[in-house]
Amino acid sequence: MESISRMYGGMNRVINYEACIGCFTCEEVCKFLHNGEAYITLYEVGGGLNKPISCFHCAKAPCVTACPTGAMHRGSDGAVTVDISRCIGCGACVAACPFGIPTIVPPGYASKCDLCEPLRKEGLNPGCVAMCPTKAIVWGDYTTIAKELRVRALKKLIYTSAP
Amino acid sequence: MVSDIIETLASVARGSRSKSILTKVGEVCGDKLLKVERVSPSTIKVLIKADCLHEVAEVLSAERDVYFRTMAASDERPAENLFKLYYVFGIDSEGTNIVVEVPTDGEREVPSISDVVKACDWYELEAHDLMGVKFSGRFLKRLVLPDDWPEEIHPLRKDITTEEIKKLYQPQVVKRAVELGVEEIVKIPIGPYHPALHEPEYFELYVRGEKVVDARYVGFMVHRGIEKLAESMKYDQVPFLAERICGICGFVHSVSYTQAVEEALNIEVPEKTQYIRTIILELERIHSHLLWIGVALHLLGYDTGFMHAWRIREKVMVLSELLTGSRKTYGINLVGGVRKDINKEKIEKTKQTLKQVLNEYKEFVDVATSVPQVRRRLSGTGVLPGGEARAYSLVGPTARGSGLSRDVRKDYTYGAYHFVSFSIPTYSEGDNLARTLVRIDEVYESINIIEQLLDTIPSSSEIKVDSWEPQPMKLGLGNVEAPRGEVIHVVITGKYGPYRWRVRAPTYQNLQAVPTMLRGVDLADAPITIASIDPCFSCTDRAIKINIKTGKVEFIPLEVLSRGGVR
Amino acid sequence: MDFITISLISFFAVVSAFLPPLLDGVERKVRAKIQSRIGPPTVMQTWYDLRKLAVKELKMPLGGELAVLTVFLSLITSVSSIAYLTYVLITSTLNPLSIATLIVLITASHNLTLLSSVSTSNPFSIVGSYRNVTLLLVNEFGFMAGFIATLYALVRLSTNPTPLSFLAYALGLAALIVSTYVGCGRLPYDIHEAEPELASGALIEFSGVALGTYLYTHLMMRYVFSLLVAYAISTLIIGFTNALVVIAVLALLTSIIYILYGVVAAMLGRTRVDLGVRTLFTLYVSLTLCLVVAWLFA
Amino acid sequence: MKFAFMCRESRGGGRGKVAVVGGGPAGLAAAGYLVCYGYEVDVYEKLPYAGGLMTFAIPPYRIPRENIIEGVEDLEKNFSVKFNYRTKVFCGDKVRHDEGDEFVQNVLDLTKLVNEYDAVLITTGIWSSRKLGVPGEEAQGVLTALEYTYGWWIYDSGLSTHKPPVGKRVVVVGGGFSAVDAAEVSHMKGSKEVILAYRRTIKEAPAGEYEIRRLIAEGIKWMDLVQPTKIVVENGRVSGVEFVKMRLGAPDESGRPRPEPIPGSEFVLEADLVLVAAGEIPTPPLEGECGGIKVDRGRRVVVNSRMQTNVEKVFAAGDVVTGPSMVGKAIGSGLKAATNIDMYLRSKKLV
Amino acid sequence: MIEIDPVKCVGCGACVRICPPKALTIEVNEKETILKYFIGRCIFCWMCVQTCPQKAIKTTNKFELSAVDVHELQMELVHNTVKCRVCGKPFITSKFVKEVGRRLNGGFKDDLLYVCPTCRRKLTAKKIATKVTGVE
Amino acid sequence: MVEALPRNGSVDLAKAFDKLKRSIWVFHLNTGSCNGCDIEVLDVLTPYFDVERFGIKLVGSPRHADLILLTGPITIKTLDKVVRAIDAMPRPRLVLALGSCGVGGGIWFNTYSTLGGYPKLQELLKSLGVEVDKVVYVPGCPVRPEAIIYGVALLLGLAEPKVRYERVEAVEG
Repeated sequence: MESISRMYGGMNRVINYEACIGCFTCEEVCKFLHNGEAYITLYEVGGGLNKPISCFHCAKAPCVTACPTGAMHRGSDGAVTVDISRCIGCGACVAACPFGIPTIVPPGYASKCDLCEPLRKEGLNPGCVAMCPTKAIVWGDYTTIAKELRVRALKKLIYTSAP
Repeated sequence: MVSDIIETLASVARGSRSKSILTKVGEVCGDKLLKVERVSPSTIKVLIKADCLHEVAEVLSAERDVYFRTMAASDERPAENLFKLYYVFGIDSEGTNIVVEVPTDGEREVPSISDVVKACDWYELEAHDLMGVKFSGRFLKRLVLPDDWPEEIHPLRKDITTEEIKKLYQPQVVKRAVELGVEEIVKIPIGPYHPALHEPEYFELYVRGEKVVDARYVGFMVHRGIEKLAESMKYDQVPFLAERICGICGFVHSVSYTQAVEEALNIEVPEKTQYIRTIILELERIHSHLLWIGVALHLLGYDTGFMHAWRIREKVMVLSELLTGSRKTYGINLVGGVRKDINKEKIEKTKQTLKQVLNEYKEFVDVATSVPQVRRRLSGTGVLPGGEARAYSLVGPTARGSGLSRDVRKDYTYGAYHFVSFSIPTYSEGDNLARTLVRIDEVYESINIIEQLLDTIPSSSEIKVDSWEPQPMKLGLGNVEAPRGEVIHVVITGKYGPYRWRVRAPTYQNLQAVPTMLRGVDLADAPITIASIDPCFSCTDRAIKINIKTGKVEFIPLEVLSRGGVR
Repeated sequence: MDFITISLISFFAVVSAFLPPLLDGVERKVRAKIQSRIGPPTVMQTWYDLRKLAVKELKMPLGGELAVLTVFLSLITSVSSIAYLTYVLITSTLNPLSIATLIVLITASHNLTLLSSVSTSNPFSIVGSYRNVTLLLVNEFGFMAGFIATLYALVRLSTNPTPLSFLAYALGLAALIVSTYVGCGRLPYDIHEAEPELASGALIEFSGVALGTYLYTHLMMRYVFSLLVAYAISTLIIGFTNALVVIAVLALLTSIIYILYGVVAAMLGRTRVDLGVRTLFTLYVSLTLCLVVAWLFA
Repeated sequence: MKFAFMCRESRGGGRGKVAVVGGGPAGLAAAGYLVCYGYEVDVYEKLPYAGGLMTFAIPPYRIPRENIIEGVEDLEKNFSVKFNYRTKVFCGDKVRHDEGDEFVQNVLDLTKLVNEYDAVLITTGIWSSRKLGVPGEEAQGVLTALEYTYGWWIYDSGLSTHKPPVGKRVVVVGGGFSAVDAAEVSHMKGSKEVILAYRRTIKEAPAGEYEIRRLIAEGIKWMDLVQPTKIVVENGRVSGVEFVKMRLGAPDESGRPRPEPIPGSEFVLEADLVLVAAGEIPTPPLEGECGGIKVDRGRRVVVNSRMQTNVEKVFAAGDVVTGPSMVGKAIGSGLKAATNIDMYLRSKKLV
Repeated sequence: MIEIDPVKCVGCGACVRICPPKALTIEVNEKETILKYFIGRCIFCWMCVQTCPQKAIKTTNKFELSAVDVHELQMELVHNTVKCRVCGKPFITSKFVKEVGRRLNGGFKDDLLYVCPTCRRKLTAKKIATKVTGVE
Repeated sequence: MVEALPRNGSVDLAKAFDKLKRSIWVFHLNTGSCNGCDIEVLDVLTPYFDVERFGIKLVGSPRHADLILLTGPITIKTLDKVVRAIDAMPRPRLVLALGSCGVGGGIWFNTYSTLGGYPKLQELLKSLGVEVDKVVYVPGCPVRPEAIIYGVALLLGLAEPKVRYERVEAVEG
């Protein structure tokens, strides 16, 4: 399991878009936790439907590959984070990310979701995960997520097929 | 309750001195003392209510080995809804800093402590000017900002940006200079410019006959808004800004800043970095002292001495360029390390040059000190007794010339100074000659220190830490013994750069004692007396204007005085 | 007074007009050597400076017409003092009247420059001038005493050379040298003007032609003072023989003394006005006392 | 939902007592933050459960109730937040009746809370539906959307025995989330025909095109560009709604085209149940300017940048400040208010 | 002064962001991205040299930098601007796109590199929505 | 009272400028600099660089000066003194803006208490009717003594400028 977790590495957080109701809770909580910078933001995908987009902490993260200084790196816990002391603000991660996640913030550093590192250090869940009213955002290692998603799929099956 | 607090105080203390002092603080404060913590091995933070600040100041200033080091006002309204005042007291005998943290909401007045701690006078005025903190029990006036600055703008507050300030205040001085200033032109056609000290500087001297009766400092001409600027910068950009606080001793500021950040963020710096920093610091001391000796001789009219002092200094400048790539404002310092290594070849070259410098310097000092006018005009003038020096918490050669054996290199050791043995030249006369001799002796010591360091410098090539993590709202202190005295920087860290950065240059401390030195001095010796503290006005953000009062007020620049008195 | 004498006098006067800036150039070179520098490109540097000042704009202080006028007046007096001095020396018409005239001319030229600085009402120049006045009050006394005593001793020596009168001559010469040195406004007694780098005290308000004239006058005065000393020394050594020789020797000796003064100045620091006055006063009084004693015994 | 997401366990109070009036998303988020920073928090809720509109108006298939209950229980058990249910807080004697007041057993005076606690946070939300303002609105069978969905929830959970009506032909007036939810609930509860009537087109509907299309797919009818002019009443019971057809005009201040009635195009739609979802109005626990707390013309509580009202000790957050909005926005403003309460209380102690 | 190699420089702007006195500035307009270097404000700290990920900046020993007109002290390096394929906003230089593509070894579909970050997010959101809800 | 009499007409600026080539007196004006450039200015006077070789002399009054060495970013507190000092100079008036601060405001170009470099001061001077005959900008932080000497040479037309405005197209690779 450990190896699979390593392989899938970054997939530490999964957003269940079916459960998401687009209520902006994650965005607001993130904004609150990061001094007004929201790392998970909702975008209108059409028809007045808003869905959150945030870093996927990809297994083979292009931003890590493109970063010339190693500032963008994968931590031991699987989250892709920025090392401020190394970041030069070149914007390679911005250009490389297929999802357009990192941004350059003043005074010139890359900034992106760190899965609420200070909270995680204390053994807590990231803010968006903890506060999501529909539990649409799941966080954990690969096995937990897989199990959780399976349980949900089953529940849904029962719920919808029941009379 | 009170006993509990005292117990906590004792548990965070570093040694017996800090223990007994903190106990006394606990006793006077009682439940007005809110929190005590050790923020770093050498720094203890004490949070007290403003009501008890005056009592604490009394207790601390009564101790023989406690000196007032600096005070920083910080606008922490975004996080705490409060302004914070950090009074830094240092226990010299133990090397411990006691940071007295006083919160205030900007409305209520904080008791002024400038009556018990004389040195705090300017700090309070500056906090009033730039931060809008109010103080009770003292007269408040403008110190840093121009007279026509709008009352309600406090530039260092977080809720106002540079752009907004620029929109609200445009200097109208130009109009004044040309239209209204015509009369003034009669008085000061050349302005406040003093070519020998090379900074705009103002003192107001009140003179009866030949003797200076009183002196007042009017200045802060060089206020460039450094601290506000730094708040919008990255951690690694600020060292360059810090170096440009002063073009003579800039490196001390960048080292002090980096040390403060390293202390706040708990960064272990490689040993070689410490060595390199220390070597450059001492090199800077040599060039600065030579510069000062030259300028002092120039003020005394002995131009030949000035030329020769600078001739010797030029060798040091070339050496600096060899080691750092720059003649001054070396730019090799970053948070967590330095950018340029010192290799074997450079070590050899440095040693050679230093030997030459030493020989020439000896010869030069012998000749220069034998010039009759130099001796005659230095001894017995500008006397500052040790007691006054203590009251003003003077630093550096100025303090050492008055018999206080204070030196940050020994008392609050940093860098690689604990690897070398050196002595601290101290003279007890307190006159201009004593201060001169302290500096002359220090050059020998510095050369000695560099030679010792070069002999033991580690051969590793690790000069910078790999990476470090910024944490917001940590307090760090960094101190360095600059050529002019102790420099102390207070840094409160932010996410990407310093949240608040308070620079305290040595001149800031020493200049407050200059009026005392000037009292009773012959007018002609006023310039050399002012220069004897080695004032660095750009460090202090300030300048001097001379105003001689002979019945009516006149304005006269320093250099006129250097030629003699007014009848 | 034949044609040759007149032409000699005028020739010497003209040389004297051109020599001071050149000597200043040499002095600057020598001083630079002492300070291990190269100094000005040529000894003509002071000339170039003056020439430049002549074409620059004259920024006039308000009510400064008087100042400019006095500057030019002092130039005239200093030129005439040189001319008259040359005339006196060559024709050997030294008598109380001519000495008095000389002293009046020299002092006038000195004080006119001071007057000009005072008239600008700039506090810097006023302070500078007052300082100089303070110094002059003492120095003028020493100068007169020294000058007269030396001349008198020279006359005595030529008729009746005794060790005592030689001593009197030496004492007088010492007073003359010190007083002329101080009169030249050199370190440590340049307290009214100090180095050009500093605020330039008495001359602070001058610009362009006025400044040039002032500086030129100043150099002339230095030359006059050196000339006096040169005369006092040369007369003892070579006596009065040929006017041409006198002129040549005087010019040479004056130049040497001028440069020597400059070298001495480069070695010293600046005194304070009270210290300076006290020193000079003590020196002059003791010299005069010695002189009086010497005369009494002679 | 873990409202106390900032900490693992309670820090045991001691820093002060805060009253939160209203246990909706804003209030709960604020309570969660405050307990993490060592405050004792009492929540006053007029309903028998916490969660506010999140629990009582948003249907459970959107936000599962157990998620909210879990969070509330976490607050109650692990962080010892005291929930005072069925308690309405109001300022003054003349208590205003809002929707959802059925369960109120005791009424507390706001000024008393202000005196008792170190700080008070008002997060009473929007418990009053806006009326259409057409004749016949008081007739039986005309309900507000909020009333209807809320009614079903309390019936389903056994809190009330009163079953909301199931209509044969239901007309829902409005295009927002309340309207959509009311229509869907009534459809699910067995209404034969549900018509959603909106005065603009589907593109302008605040609930979003996607949601409406989803309802249409489920069998709900959509009718746009119509505005009710009259409720047709028969024997005190509703029998239909008279609509007028609209057309889109020039854009108004919100940027959406302004609908204009086409004169003479009136028609009547038969209905036995009319659900009105014309928006909600904030319901602060006070009337007029009681206690010095300022309220603007739309009954929104006036706050400064620190979420502080005119009264130093009283803060406000959520929909009562902003007007109807999203759950997330309410949570965000609740958190902001909570930090400011924390800052306020801390700084008061230090100075 | 510094010299910027027009071959190596990709116009990423890292030097601009580290430059303490903001002597290096970058101006992005519809057509071109101009990297401006104003010697008159340069403090010769060489942070740009140290920072440049392309090693495109070199130091020189020139000190005779005086000029009669302050505008003579301005150096400009002109890059092509890439406009977002979706919204048409200029956002990056063409060389930088190529460089990032090279670093990624063609890690994902190339044309996505020519889309601005905001549009990339929107595209992602749309893709997800399509998968989940079937709405186009 | 000092009044600049309308005498500019009587001064042949070109001729005077020509004379300056052999003798140029400078006045050092610190407008809030960090001392770095100022110390280098002193450095050029001392034995190692010794600009007296070129007939350059430092004077203590702007009235005597031909050239102002302006260092520093011009703080708002020094502004009126700076204007007065420049106004006090006789024509031809030359300015050497030294260092990053003097040329472009340096690291302080945009703080609340500085004007930000000589170009901005020049605009002010123009609006006040104070004319400056020639300006040379000497960058450097601090400005090297060699650069100061070169700057003076450029000012007097003894040397050619070595930097020019450049606009280079990036090479696509």
